[in-house]
Amino acid sequence: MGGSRPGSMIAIIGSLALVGVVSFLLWMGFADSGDFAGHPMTTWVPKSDNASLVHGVYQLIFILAGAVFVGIMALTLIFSLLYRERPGGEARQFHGNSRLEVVWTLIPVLIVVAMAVPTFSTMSVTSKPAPDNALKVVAIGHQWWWEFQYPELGITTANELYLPVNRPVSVALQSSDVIHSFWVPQLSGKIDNVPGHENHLWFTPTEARAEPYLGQCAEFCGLSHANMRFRVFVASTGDFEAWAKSAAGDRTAPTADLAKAGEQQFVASGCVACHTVKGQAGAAGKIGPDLSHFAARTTLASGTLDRTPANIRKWLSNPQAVKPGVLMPNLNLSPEALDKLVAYLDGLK
Amino acid sequence: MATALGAMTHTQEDTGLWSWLTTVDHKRIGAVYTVAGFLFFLLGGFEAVMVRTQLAVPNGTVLDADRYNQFFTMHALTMIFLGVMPMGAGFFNYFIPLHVGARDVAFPRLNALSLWIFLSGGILLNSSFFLGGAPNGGWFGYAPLSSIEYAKSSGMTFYVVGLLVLGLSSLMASLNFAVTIINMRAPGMSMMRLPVFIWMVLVVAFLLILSLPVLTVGLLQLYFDRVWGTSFFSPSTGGDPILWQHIFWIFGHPEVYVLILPSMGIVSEVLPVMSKKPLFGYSAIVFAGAAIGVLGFGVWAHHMFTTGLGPVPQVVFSASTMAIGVPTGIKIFNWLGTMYGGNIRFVTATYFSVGFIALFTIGGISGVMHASPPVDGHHQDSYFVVAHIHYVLFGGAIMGIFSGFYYWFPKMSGRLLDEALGKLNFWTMFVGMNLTFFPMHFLGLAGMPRRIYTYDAGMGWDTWNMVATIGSYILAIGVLVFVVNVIKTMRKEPDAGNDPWGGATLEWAIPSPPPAHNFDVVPEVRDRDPLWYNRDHGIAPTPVPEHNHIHMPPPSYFPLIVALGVLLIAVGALSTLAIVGLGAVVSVYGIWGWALEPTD
Amino acid sequence: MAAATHEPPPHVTEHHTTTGIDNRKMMMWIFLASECLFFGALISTYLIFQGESLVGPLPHEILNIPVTSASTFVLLMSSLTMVLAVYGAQHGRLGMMKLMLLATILLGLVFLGFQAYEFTSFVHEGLGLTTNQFGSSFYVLTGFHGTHVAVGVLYLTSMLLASQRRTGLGADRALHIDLAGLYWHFVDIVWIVIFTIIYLIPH
Amino acid sequence: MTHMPQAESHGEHPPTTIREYVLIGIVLTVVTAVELWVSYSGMSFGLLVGVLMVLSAFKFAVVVAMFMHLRFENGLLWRLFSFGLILGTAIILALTALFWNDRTDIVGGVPANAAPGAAAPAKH
Repeated sequence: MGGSRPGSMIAIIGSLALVGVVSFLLWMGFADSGDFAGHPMTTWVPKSDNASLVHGVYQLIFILAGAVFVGIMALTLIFSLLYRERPGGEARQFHGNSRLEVVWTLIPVLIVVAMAVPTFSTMSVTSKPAPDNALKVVAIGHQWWWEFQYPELGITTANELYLPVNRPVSVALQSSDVIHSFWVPQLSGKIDNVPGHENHLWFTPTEARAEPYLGQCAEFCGLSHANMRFRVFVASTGDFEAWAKSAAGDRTAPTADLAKAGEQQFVASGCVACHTVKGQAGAAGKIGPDLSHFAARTTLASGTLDRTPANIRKWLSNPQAVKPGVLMPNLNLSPEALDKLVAYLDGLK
Repeated sequence: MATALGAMTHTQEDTGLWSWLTTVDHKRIGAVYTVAGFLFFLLGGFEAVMVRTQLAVPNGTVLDADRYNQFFTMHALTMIFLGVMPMGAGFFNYFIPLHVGARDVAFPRLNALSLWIFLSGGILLNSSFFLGGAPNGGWFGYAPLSSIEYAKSSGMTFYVVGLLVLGLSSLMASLNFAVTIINMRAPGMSMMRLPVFIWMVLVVAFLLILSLPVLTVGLLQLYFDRVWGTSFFSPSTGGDPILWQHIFWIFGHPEVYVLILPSMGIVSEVLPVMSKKPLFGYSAIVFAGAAIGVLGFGVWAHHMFTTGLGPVPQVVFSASTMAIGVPTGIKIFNWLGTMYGGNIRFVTATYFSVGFIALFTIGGISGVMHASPPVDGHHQDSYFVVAHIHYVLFGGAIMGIFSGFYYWFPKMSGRLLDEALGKLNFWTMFVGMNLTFFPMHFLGLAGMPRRIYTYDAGMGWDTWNMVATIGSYILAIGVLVFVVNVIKTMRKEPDAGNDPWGGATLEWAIPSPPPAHNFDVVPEVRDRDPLWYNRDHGIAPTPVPEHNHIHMPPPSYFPLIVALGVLLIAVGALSTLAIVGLGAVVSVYGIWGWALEPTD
Repeated sequence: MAAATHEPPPHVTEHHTTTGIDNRKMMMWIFLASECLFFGALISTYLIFQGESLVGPLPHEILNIPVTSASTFVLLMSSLTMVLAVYGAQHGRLGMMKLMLLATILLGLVFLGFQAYEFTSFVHEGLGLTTNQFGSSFYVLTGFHGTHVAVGVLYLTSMLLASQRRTGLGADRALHIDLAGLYWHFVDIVWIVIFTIIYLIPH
Repeated sequence: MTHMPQAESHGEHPPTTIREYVLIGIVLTVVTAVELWVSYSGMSFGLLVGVLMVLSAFKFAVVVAMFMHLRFENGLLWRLFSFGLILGTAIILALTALFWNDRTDIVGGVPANAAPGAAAPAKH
């Protein structure tokens, strides 16, 4: 192309080199973000069967996208350098080239077909109903926390989901208020929790590990949308069963004096109106998270704080400061009341 | 900017405020649209910079959650409805009659009315900041978060009323443009000789004419939900939030093409002129544009892949979305074909056009990527999508509009913008834009959801957020360089002449800025590139006849009165019914006076 | 270029459009195309919410088909009088034009009267705007249609008033009446669809 | 001057007489009466919907073609109007179809398996 122009080889080679270097740097950026180390919510390291299936399509589409990117960028740069204005230069006058136009209509058609075939074959698997042996979980989005129910096991928990490895899990997605979206990038693509509808997704986690899989609400849901995080723990079958047994039972009753006083305070401060603590008489509120096994969780305030006594105190003394807009009111608790409640809550294994 | 406004159109002796308020001259109206759109663009840019500043570091404390939500919502609304669309409308107003060889648009007073209603809507929407809080539910206002139950402040009511007012303005402007293009062409200007820019405007006009009524219905229903207690979109009493999403995106997706097609048109004008050769594959580009317009109505649900549409609709909308990638690809190849073999003059307008090709391609690629529903499960509502829309809307629409600024500013003002500052402007914007938006791909891949006002350290999002924020500052500086360039240019003597670029279209044959009546003699068009044809065939300009009495429509203040009535109706819809009645009376009075006003 | 010297002054060329169609007429037709989408969206909403009402009254309990058939007939007849008004305007029969305009206006008012009667009787029977999904989508769809009829009545009244003035409607009289007619007929054909979908198809 | 050929110049009118207009009005009335009869006839639902659609489309077409004179106008107007007509119809059909198949509704917005109080509290 354009061989008659002086310096054209330099322009072409230079352009290709520049586009190559830029593409390499961008690829490094993608590779880094796709690395689980340091990126706990990366979408590039699938840890479930369906996520791996989708990953195959994702990789293919990324490669196609990269090829188009390199091609168009290189052509744009080469043409810009090669055909820039020169003294005495002449523009070649032509209106088009039918053969060329047919060719470059076919190129995008082929690319799109190459995308469509694996896309639709993947969907034919992932959109099937969940296998019969799947563990049933109901994930209910609330402004701004997650409620997880195991209807077959009689367990209700908040913001932390326990799953056994290598067993399919079928998640029924619901919402109690606005639209939320359930997203654990390593386990599955996101599906929305739409009020008035029930959506479903299923996957089989393939790796048990101590670190949690991080999830977050992905659909803008109001003031504290950013604070609507959750964790998924994938454990061995034995560990899961042990957890389920404990979680299905009542709370561990407080033994220390301070914690016992906290139990009283829990009633006196009106916490029972909104929260359930299985085994504590009168504590059967359904508005806020079930706290029966609060101390078995690693976080509080929808995954925004680690569960430490100091953080529990911080939360209780002014919930609005941690999660703006949260329904839980500031109870203006005295320091003594805080001491008692922290002791009580931190003992609810 | 006032000086720019004045100089862009000092085509009439009368320059007082009243003459601007009553003008029906498409060039003056276009100038006001452009300047107002640019000022709103600066405002939207300020909101963006604030959003980026909040996200620069983990657990940022610059904005609180509510303010952040207002800012990102208003950023989108401002950029889309008050920035890009009006800047486009400015070009449409100014150049449709010049390009098709007409003396004005088909309905000059209706044109003025569109302008005043647009300004009313823009001011109304922004006044919400001072009247109880701006809209905070995102620009697509998903129900039921936009319902009175979950959005108690009046912000979302402002959103509803503001968009209704702006929609009315766009609808009237689009009707006007469509009729002008189809019906006001100079002799010989057949449809297949129309400049590509005008073709794209025609497609845009029809997209708006056919999609705005759907949004209007949705907004009216949302208004009924919020104010009169119906529940079209609230599930608690049988309504359906998914219906809002369908209605919104039946409008919203064509709207994306409304934003990008004008810039595709501008690039299709600039590249051939600067390459000094005809556009490669004119018919293909025109048909691809029309195909994008038609297909654009059949892809809306790809915004809803994660809402539980079911596999069959997913496959249908996935396939249609992939299909729309084909005409888009054709256009990119045709622009490259236009550059091929040219002798390209690299002025700032060319830089922005070539920049458009590169950056829009990136947005196009990521767009086709999330046509695949499984992949969209990762992209949807993540920063990958934020990157995508900004490569399309900034890398595409805004780069194209800036190319248009540099290309047409000499025609509008008689002065060439400074080239050195222009190139500085381009490079700061180009670098800033890529620094801001490319890292968002990485953030999306690393799982960062969009619209979060805060995030924790340790997610691997810190570095790229900081880079993006720095990029947004560079970008803002780049835009300021443009402002400086305009101010500097307006201080010098006119130096552009009629035709600084060797243009092919009709506007370059007349003085800069053009006289009020545009053409002394309505030109006769013999080719797709009329001026080049005349040049190559030695056809001299038609001499001006001796008694050349050209009658132009007289100014009118009735558009202003009708717009005032519409504004009152809108204010009433936000406050009390009595004001609606007053507004209706004012509007009817204005229309009556309008109808009886002599126009000869 | 000798042609240019023969060019008529622009105010004459204004009526000389590229396609030969008057600008105003073209705009009216494109506007009506836009209106198809407006009513399309409203009708979609109505259809989607069929059977979604949680409480009564439901359509079959409340819709009064004989009464609405009468009002449908009235609107249909108004289309006939409208087209005769256009005929009168186009053939210079001003008396006929004014009479038929007046008849159209009156028939439009009768239709609105029927609608007001229907709305009040529904409210008495317990169907308010917010009662259920049927109520909301029914009132909004037929209400916006009624608003269009009301605007049409205003439009035609202004035509009638303007034709009473000494200058009449000017040289474009036939076109003005024709445009008003297009709008009026469109409102009628929308009702044809609404009548079928809401009233005639049993639930 | 090379203006495009004009389909119809000003002052020409559709070749329709008052008598014809009245006749069309009678036809429309009769068709409406037939529609009413069909509505009460008790025929199967599918057939009934089909017949009513055909009849009202016929009325629609007659009014557009004859009363609105579209039959006698430049074909361009028909094409412009058909954009909206076809798209509007398509959107009605598409939306109805999309919601027809929706089996995910939870009546009343209360999640079926949610704990009894779980859905209510969000109404602050």
